Amino acid sequence: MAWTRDQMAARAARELEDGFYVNLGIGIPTLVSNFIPEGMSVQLQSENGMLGMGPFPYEGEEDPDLINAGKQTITALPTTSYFSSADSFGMIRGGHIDLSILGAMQVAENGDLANWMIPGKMVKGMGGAMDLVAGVKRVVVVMEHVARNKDGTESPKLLKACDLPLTGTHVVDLVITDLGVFTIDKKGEGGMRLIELADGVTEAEIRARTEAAYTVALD
Amino acid sequence: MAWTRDQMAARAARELEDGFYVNLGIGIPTLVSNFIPEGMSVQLQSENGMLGMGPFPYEGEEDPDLINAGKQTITALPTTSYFSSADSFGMIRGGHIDLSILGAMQVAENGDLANWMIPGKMVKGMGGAMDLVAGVKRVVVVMEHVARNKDGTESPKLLKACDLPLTGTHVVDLVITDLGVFTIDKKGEGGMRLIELADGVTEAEIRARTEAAYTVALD
Amino acid sequence: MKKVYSDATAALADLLRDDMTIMCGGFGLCGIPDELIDAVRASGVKGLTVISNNAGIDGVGLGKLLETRQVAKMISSYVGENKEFARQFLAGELEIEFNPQGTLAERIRAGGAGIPAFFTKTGVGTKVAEGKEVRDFDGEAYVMERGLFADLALVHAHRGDTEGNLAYRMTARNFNPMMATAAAVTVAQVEHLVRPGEIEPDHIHTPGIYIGRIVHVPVREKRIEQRTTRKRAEAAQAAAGGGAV
Amino acid sequence: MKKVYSDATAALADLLRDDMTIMCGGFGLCGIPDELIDAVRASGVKGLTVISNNAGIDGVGLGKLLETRQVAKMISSYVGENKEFARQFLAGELEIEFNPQGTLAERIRAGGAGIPAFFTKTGVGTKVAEGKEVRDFDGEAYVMERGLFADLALVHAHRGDTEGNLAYRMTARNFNPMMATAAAVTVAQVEHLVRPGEIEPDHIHTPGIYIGRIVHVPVREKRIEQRTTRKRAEAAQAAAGGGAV
Repeated sequence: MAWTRDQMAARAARELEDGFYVNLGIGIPTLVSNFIPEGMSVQLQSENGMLGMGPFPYEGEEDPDLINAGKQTITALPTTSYFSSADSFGMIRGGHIDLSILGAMQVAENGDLANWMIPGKMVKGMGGAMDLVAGVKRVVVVMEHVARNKDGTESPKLLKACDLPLTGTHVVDLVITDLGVFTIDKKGEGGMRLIELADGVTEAEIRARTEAAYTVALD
Repeated sequence: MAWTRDQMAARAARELEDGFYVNLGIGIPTLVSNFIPEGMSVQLQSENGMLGMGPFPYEGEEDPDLINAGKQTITALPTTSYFSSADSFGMIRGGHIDLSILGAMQVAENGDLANWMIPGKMVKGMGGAMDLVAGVKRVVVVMEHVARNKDGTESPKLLKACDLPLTGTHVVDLVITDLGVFTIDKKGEGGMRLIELADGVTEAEIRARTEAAYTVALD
Repeated sequence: MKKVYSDATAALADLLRDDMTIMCGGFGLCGIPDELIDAVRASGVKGLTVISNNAGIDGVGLGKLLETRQVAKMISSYVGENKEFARQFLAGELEIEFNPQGTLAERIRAGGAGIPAFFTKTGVGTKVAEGKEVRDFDGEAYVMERGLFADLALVHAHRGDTEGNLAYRMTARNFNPMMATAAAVTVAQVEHLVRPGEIEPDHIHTPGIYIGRIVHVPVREKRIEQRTTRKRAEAAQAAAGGGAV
Repeated sequence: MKKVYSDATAALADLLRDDMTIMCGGFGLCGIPDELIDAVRASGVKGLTVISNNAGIDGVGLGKLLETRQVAKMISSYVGENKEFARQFLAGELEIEFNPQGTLAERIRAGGAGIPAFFTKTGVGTKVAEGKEVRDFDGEAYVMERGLFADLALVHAHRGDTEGNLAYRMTARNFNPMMATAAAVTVAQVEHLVRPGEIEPDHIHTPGIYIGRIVHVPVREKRIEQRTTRKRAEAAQAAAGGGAV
């Protein structure tokens, strides 16, 4: 038993607050927009130059001039504004975005994050990930708890230290996996702390599949 | 005999070229706009955030939202665009303005310029002058050849070295005074060169009223 | 999230405190948040550091805060139009830090954009560069300037929607857009308050994310500092004869 | 000063040379100056350094210059969508310098604004900071990044007037405004060419001073990289039940 992608997204949505400006990464983070509580004002930023991102367009209504950072066609809302890439990343780097929810390959117990390159494989580039983790007020990672290798084995993704090239150091505040939720005291000495278990998951199971040291503070 | 203010402005206007973007300072430089040759496209920049500055408004048509850097009411043209102060000085600092014509208290033979403060007097501030002289491609100074003191004596303004606090170092390309015109090799070793005499002015008169060393290269 | 406040006093009530740093938009008297300034004056807070290109004129704009001695320090590029300013400065009652106008604008933009420092040619070899790092890049000398960030920014816009999206008008834009980005809280005074969607999204100059609070202040009278005009006769003459050198 | 050229080939004819550096606007295939890219391809210039957030896709946008091996180096943030790119890179035929997207955008803005270097938090402690100065400001580490300036910038806009004033549309704005400012010559491809005054001066995104040449290229077909849609039925369902966690 573990959380589904939708359950992980729903858990991530509990980090939202009324009036928040939020940047969602590709994959599970994108699903978070489906779980914004009714009546809560949350504006989504797309780092290619848009605030107030709407849902996908109806078929036949796609506009090539209106895409998100994943290059997907999207729509505007009454609250929408457009701006340049420089202004967009000024917004990100300047700490004006309240929350960034993104995926990761590895997270270390000190808050280090790796999600952009695997040595020996073709590197596609970091896009806006380094800017987001360095600039946004609060960074939430949503990812599978372990990586599944081609030979059927699994590798932990919550590590003592990342061995992949870093996207940022001391940047992650919260990690949501299919097995549970961890806080990280990224700037302090508090380390990583397990605060929630996914439905039907035991602390023993998490311990077995986690390399990082963590304390336990379940409700 | 010497040039009038209008004659100085007219001489400065000969530095204009078709397609130029130009910033004009307060005083005589402002008069240069009256001497833009017919059919020549010259767009005036106002550093408070406007390109394509038009003439003063007709009486009764002043708009408080439309002023120049001297805080005077002005008008727009079909070519006009507005932008922020940061964008305006990005334009200036980035070297996109072709020509700046401004006044000065002192100019040194190496191109140093002083025009913003007199020690012991109330300082009003440099405004945009330091940005303009550092950033604009070509800097033309229009000023009286000498300063008239309260006791009736006069002090040279073209000096070996400025003694007033500097606005910029190695920045002036051309000086137009009521007595003549000088070029300055601001980045090189060529020094200051007298290239024109005002109507009825002799080289001897200029020499007597100039402290700076200069060579003579009259046509 | 309700950003709209009934008036300037309500919008600023819990934000003001002694010795805080306030950015104030405007160039001369053009595009100044005058009603917000009035509310700062009425609050009586003092010891303020005010970052503003100019210092208003006597009895108008920031001039009002000078009259009441609420300002301890100004960071500005030009303050020439204010007699009370001159008096306080010469009496040593007021500190002033002059910045070149473009450096001031860029320092504010940098502060809002998470850039703690940048290099510029402006001011190299002058008093402005004293005590600052000067460094060569590609054979040219540049001085390092720091970003600016305030506790509070007060801005003025022509139109604003209830989401905080702003659009400025003509040269009343000036320092307002950067200042809106460079403070812990930004309060906007808008001449026209509209619903979200009424400002075309391509025409929004300041996205709502930067605006914490917004106050609708319909225009009464805007002051003009230098009323300069031409006469119709002159204009006709200029059009007929004008242009030739 | 006539800025308007009859077509892309004419506009670029005397500007192109081997080994030059070209900035190219756009994000993915959105807001790319495709006709100008075609003209670069047709010219046959090679050894190019291209500064662009992405590298197009196979056979579209900058992908066309990769096919013909005209590009020696890319400065980009993400190049994931291009097989030919991957092939050339892995074969050592193509150099790539990855920049974080925001750092790339800011480096270009800095280049255009006369700022040779600035500090940013982005990339501190990562490969991006290797070999660069890292410095503490107020207890936090920042890396120094340099401004970028090109020989030529190619940009795309929705509307442009004959003076070179440009207005972009929606997210097709992206890197175009900064790139327009950061090159010795900028050439703009516009979908609609209008007379000066037809674009409201408060709505101009790029003032004409930055645009050296302009080409009118009416829209034929714009490519979409990821066509994502929702069905009307789904939407109705979402509207009825949606929102609750």
